[in-house]
Amino acid sequence: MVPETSVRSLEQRFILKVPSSTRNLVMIREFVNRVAEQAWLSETERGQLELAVDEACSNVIEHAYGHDVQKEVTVRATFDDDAVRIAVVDQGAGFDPEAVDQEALETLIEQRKTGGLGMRLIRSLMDEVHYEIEPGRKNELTMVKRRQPPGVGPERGSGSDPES
Amino acid sequence: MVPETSVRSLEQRFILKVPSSTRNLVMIREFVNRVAEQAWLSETERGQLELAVDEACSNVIEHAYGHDVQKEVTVRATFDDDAVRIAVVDQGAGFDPEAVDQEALETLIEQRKTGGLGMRLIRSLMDEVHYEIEPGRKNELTMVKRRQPPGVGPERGSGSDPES
Amino acid sequence: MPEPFVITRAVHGEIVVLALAGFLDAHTAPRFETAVQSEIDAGHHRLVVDATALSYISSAGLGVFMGFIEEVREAGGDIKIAALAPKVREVFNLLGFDAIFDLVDDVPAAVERFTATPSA
Amino acid sequence: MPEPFVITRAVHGEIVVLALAGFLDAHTAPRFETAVQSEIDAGHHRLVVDATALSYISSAGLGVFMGFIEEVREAGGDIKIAALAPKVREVFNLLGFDAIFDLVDDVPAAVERFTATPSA
Ligand SMILES: Nc1ncnc2c1ncn2[C@@H]1O[C@H](COP(=O)(O)OP(=O)(O)O)[C@@H](O)[C@H]1O
Ligand SMILES: Nc1ncnc2c1ncn2[C@@H]1O[C@H](COP(=O)(O)OP(=O)(O)O)[C@@H](O)[C@H]1O
Repeated sequence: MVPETSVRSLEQRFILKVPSSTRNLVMIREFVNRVAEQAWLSETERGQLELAVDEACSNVIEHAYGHDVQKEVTVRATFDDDAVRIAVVDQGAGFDPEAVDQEALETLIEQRKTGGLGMRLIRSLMDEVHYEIEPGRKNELTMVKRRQPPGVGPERGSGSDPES
Repeated sequence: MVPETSVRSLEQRFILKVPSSTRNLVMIREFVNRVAEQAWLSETERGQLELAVDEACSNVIEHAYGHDVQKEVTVRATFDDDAVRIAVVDQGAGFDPEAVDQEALETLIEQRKTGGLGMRLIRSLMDEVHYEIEPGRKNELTMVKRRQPPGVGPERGSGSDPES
Repeated sequence: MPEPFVITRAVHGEIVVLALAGFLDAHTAPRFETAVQSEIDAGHHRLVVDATALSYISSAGLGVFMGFIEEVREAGGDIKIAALAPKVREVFNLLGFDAIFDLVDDVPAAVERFTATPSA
Repeated sequence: MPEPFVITRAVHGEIVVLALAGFLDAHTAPRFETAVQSEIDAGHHRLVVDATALSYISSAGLGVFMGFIEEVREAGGDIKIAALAPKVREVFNLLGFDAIFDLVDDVPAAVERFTATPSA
């Protein structure tokens, strides 16, 4: 099958809103996979997008909403010829992404930490990551996966330039 | 596994918005299945809900939007202890559901029709069906699947009281 | 992850068997319609649809059966539908298709029915 | 339709093998954490995680490995991870887990490593 140019030239938008519960991560991952499929991402890229969005949503469910199922997690995906962009939105207290410690894995292990890996994973998996923090109103994490230019090959390497 | 009463007593809400294309029916069906799963519907009931929502969305894509992918189909699902309610919303020209012919299957076949089955299928599959038509602003088809009272048995019959 | 819709064609003498796999919905029904139309255009009116691997059908798929059945029957043929999964068969039944279409257990049974009734 | 998360426990002499199947994410990681904690509480420090049927892992799952590895190693044991699918192993590698954890090809290889190094 070949991309339909007439469809791909437009921006397409998909939105999913679910109650803030880890129970809904399966649904979120399926949603991301389906969007990524339509955007003609490779299987590797689909997996990267799926994991990055899972991490972002897990953070919202845990940190922004403290597992309060009456709160809502929003995932907004758009794609066009150039990129797939996924925004994960919460209305929690917000946080300072710059101030989050990025300890070495060895340090986390010594301290017997069980967390602190999500944000570095998101940064390793995606081509661009932006935060827009407006505490209580709207905290938005936007993740961009640039599309491989046509004809460069069937697959791009897994995680272009991992950071951690 | 057993329903978690503390979670089930609240109303939970899920929203999916996708571009108006039949390509997105797969994503819509997965979404409905996942919601139905969380609402503890039986496999038969999940299949009924999936098909009814597919039919409603196919109608929006074809009749309300004439396959214009720049338009958006909204599926809103809620459930609580009593029922799963799914609304399919479009902003098309609307129509008069009462005025839609419900010809006998034999007549449709004689006339070599390829359509005209969707709305009767929705009515057969669901426990309640409501239309709210406000042409150009918001046409909303709400479909209700009542939950089987606990302890009545693992499965209710397929399609309680089919109409056609 | 996507369950595609695939049509596979096989010929048993005068009978054409179209095996369907995956989802037959408003997105994929046009491909099925084209496939049936091609058979009719080529003069094949004895059709068997092998639904063994068909996991889903919506009214758009049923509409294809509805739209062609008169034409093939008038030409002395039929569309026999074999091996519907219970979930899919339920949809046929719900709309009364079981009273009008010849729904059979498997492809050999469908072929058998055709040879039992010679074509016009 | 849902791919569940299932933990199956087996004992090979002094070694406990926990086989994981399905999705290990923020929803299911607490169950895995409880399972590992129970082993440690019972004095089992030679653990093999059989990841053959593990189809997905997120950082919540990795966090369980991270949180217990020091404790089992201090007690003279280890958590060896066997048979990671390539997609899942990629996540371990991306975070540098391959430098710290003993990732082995299969369960027999993991058991072998333990018996080559007698416990404290
Ligand atoms: N959406 C969010 N709202 C509030 N705080 C957040 C959010 N996302 C991340 N954080 C903060 O950033 C920290 C680091 O996140 P992460 O790297 O994913 O590790 P973990 O979630 O395991 O702690 C979290 O512990 C939390 O304090
Ligand atoms: N959302 C909608 N917007 C406008 N018209 C609609 C809508 N849904 C249904 N209709 C009208 O109702 C008719 C019957 O629909 P249906 O029973 O599903 O059969 P079909 O879609 O195959 O024609 C359609 O042909 C159309 O005229």
